[in-house]
Amino acid sequence: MQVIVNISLKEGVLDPQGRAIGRSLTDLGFQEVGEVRVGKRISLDIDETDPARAEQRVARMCETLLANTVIEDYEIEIAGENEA
Amino acid sequence: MQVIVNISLKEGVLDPQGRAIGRSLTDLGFQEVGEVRVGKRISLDIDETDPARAEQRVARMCETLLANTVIEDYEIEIAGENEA
Amino acid sequence: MSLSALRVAIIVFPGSNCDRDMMVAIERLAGRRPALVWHKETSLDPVDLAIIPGGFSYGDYLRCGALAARSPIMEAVLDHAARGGAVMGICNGFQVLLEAGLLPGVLVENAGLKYVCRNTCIEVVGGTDSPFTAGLAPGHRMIIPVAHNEGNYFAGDEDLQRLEDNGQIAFRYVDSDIVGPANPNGAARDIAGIVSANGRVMGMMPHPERAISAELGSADGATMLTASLEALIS
Amino acid sequence: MSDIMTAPHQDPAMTFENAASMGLSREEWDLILTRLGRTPNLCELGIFSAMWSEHCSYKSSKKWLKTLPTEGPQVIQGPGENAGAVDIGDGLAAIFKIESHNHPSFIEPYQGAATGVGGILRDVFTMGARPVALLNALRFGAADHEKTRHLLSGVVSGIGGYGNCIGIPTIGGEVNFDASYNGNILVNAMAIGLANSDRIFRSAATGPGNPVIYVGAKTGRDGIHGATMASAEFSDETESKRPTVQVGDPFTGKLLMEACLELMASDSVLAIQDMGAAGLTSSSVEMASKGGLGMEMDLDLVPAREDGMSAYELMLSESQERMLMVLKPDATDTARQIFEKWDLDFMPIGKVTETGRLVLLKDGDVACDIPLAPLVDDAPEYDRPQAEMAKRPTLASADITDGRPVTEVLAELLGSVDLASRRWIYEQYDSQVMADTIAPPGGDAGLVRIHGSRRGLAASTDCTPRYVEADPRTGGAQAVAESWRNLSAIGARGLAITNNLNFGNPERPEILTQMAQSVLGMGDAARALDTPVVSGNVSLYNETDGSAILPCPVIGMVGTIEDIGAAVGMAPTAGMALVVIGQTAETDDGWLGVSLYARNLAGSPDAAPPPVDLQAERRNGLFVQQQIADGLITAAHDISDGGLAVAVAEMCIAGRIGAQVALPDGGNRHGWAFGEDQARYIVATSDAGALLAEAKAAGVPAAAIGSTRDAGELQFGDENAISLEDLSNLVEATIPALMSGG
Ligand SMILES: Nc1ncnc2c1ncn2[C@@H]1O[C@H](COP(=O)(O)OP(=O)(O)O)[C@@H](O)[C@H]1O
Ligand SMILES: [Mg+2]
Repeated sequence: MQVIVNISLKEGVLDPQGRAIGRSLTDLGFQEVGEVRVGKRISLDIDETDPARAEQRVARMCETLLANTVIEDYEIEIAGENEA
Repeated sequence: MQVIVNISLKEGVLDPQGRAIGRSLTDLGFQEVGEVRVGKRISLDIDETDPARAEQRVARMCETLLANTVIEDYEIEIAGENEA
Repeated sequence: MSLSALRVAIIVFPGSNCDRDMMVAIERLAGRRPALVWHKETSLDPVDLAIIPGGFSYGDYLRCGALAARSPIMEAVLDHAARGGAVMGICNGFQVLLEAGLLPGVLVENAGLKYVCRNTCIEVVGGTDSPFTAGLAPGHRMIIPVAHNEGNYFAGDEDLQRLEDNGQIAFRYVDSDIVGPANPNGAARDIAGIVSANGRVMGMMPHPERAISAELGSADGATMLTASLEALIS
Repeated sequence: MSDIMTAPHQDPAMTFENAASMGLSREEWDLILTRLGRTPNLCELGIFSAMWSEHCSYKSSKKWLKTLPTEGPQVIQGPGENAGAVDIGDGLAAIFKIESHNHPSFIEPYQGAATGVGGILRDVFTMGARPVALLNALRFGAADHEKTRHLLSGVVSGIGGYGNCIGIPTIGGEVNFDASYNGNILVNAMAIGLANSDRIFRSAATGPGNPVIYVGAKTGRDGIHGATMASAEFSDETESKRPTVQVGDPFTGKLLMEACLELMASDSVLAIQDMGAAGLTSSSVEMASKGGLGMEMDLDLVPAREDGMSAYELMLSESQERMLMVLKPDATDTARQIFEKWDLDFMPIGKVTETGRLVLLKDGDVACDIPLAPLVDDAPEYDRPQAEMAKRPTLASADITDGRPVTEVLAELLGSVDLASRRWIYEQYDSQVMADTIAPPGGDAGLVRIHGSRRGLAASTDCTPRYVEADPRTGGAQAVAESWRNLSAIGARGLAITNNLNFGNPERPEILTQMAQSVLGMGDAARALDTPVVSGNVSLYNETDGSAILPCPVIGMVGTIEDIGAAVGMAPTAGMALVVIGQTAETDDGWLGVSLYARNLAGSPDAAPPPVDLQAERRNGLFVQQQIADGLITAAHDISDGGLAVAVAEMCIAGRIGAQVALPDGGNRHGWAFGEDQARYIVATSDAGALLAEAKAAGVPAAAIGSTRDAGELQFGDENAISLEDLSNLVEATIPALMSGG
């Protein structure tokens, strides 16, 4: 089963990379761009068939390693279900 | 409107970061973890109301700046529509 | 007691690259070669100081220091710290200590979004009774180089205030005639290094082990390290 | 053409069209048929095309490379191994090489540059040396070209990304900008390592029956020649657009380096070769052929990152961080333990044979069976034609100069990207890791202490392409001379060089002339300065839309200094006399032809570059080295781009000190100030009288031209003085402004 973890900076945490990208986009003529934030998207192949259990295990992985909960939030998507 | 761009390494491109994370997860006792790949998730606030047009503009941004199409693929999600 | 009686261990992770530099510095200053401890070890012989050196442990993948902080040896380092043992983390070592929860806050990407290697001028702040600042007068200035991509210290306002109030800010970047901004990475409140509440754990971005003789550009790192070793022995 | 024998394995037999699409000529194809006695299959043809590529075979350059001096008492290993080795005394050898990664860096600047650094480091530690320093030589298009900013920032962060992570200091380099590189940048990386001179490892396989071991990272489909992959007829499987750039993994690179050095310290390794260009192909072919032996490998055993890789793909993949070794038969277990400790793949994949053939098995079948001799010995070698080059006229200074004050012109030149401070670049490199860096980037040469001693290893990379274009032979010699000068200026003696020949299409006679003549000039200089060539690399076909780059034969020189405490920088202190070495008090005009002044302020008039007097270079360089060792010279800087006035200004900026410099009474003021006559230095001394007397005794031209002063201003004669702070800001602002889009 494929599980996706989206990791984003908590609101209020400064994202200099996002800001720099935003500035570059505006410089390149994309005037419509407002705030830009950059996060991570980690995809994991999990040897597990039960989605609920997979989600629970991946949440543990996030808490122990994948996210730094001081500044980051995470969100788990069970991709295997919706996709081919 | 919020638009999300998911950027991932093309298939076949080495992902040393994913490998290192995968190994650590296994060492931490998450035996069920197989391949891990890491991508970026960029969220953009776009001053645009037409989703089709937003998507087209963001595709241009991906080609010019956001993705390195030599080694990366990108995927655009119009978040404003499906989410709260 | 002489400095050579001091037992120092340097933890080596895959990707550490300042382990030898630190070993050489400590051996020169203390007269005894520190033990190098491989990250796969699960126990640490009794030591007076555990050092987590600079480098790119695990390639800096995921987040700097994140994978190293979950390495087998870190249990033992945590135990050592819990018993009041002294721990020093330099650069990547500082990042590891934050990821391991031994110090508060995080180190994020430099404000300039670029790696930076150059000299900085740092000032001893001190306040807490810490072996890492005890031998140095508050306001003492030192030229010590930095070399990092993620040295931008970040913590919530309350945490920052607490660090300030408790005297846990050990070193701050200050103005000097070095080309470029005094603060090389955008760190909150110009923080270059902090200590734990009990003063026994210290993390800093600049590399004192690279500044141990005038020929290397500065000997201020030797002063700082020697003061720490002396404070630990007494 | 009929099959005399069927090609092995189920792979389709190839045709000339296939060969042509891999870059082989009709003659080369016919030669393969003759040598093989049959048509090759895909895998075999891929191996021939890789081995006979310009990159592996040096077919256009070999004739000229052979003219270079490669011997000397200091040389332990000349060209032909992974890197060259020179004796630096105390039982130690310096092992070094430079290599280009031009095309990949243009396509993907970060990864291209990063893997360039990774590759050159592997070349060095493959020989048993611990790398101790990195340098680079970079060429970008015009500063205002739309791609320059992106390419420069990507390349610099890629170089840093690899070097910083693996923990080897970058101690020097050079960067030029010129419109001829708009569509073809140059990224050359150099690495230097140290080894015990009796513990150097080489690549020749020995002992039939000995195990051949694959170590490092797994093999993927990256870097397989793009043109080949795109041709659908080679493969029945539908190829998605596979990336042709490799991705570097400095973390694995570091583990591989530590594991290899640990293994080499035991007594296990008979031969070792890194997998660089053409991966498993060139490593296995070179190891076997150098040993005069054969090799048999089972490709099913190669650790692969992806399923279903064909023999062709496995043999031609350029995945990074991999090595091939021949071990002593009883050493396999020791070796395996070491590689497992470092979490690296370790796999015996074959054995050395006596057959003189390369035999590859795949899926239990023979996928390739070819004799090795033709691959190496019969590799084509071309004597391509040169073009006549008209001799360029000597430019008279008066033809391009005006009466503007020296400082006004100086400010203009110093603010140009050509002379601006490279701080924005080199501060992105860890220049101090290993804690032995005595002179980081920013001075004339980088200097690292030989660990645990008082001695130092100095290095510099140099080339002035506009001189090479104007007169290749002079330009080739000048590149060596400038490196020699950069080392001399810190007090070090050049010992040997490595070179990277970056040129356009050698099939064009004018390009071949550039290469051939500059190699001859390089040889002249290397002989005169006793700095033989011990390694190098050739990068040809650097062209876009039929227009070639400015020719760029980069020199990387390595030398030593006996006492690092005696080394000087270019920063003078107050109250010092400034003395020009290599020019007399009577000199009142200088050589402006092909100078930076002529290029930036006078529209590059057709002219000859400054001549190079190698005996003067040698004599002046040795003199400066000696006076630095004796302590009479306390700061020094060679005179190069921009001439005397620029050299003085750079010293003042470095020392944060002003200076008063006398103008000559007659002659051409701008010619004197900005001429680029060779073999010169500006030095600072507290005893000008003694220094001038020493110079006279040594037969070295020298003249006192001024002195430093605390006023914080630089003044020439009674012209308006210019504030040092202004100059310094000017020099520091240019590249940051360029990079922030200002
Ligand atoms: N790409 C680079 N990487 C590292 N250092 C560099 C690079 N380019 C220039 N430098 C450093 O900047 C300084 C000035 O370079 P340059 O003007 O080319 O020196 P020189 O004319 O003496 O050869 C030198 O110390 C050089 O090592
Ligand atoms: Mg120079």
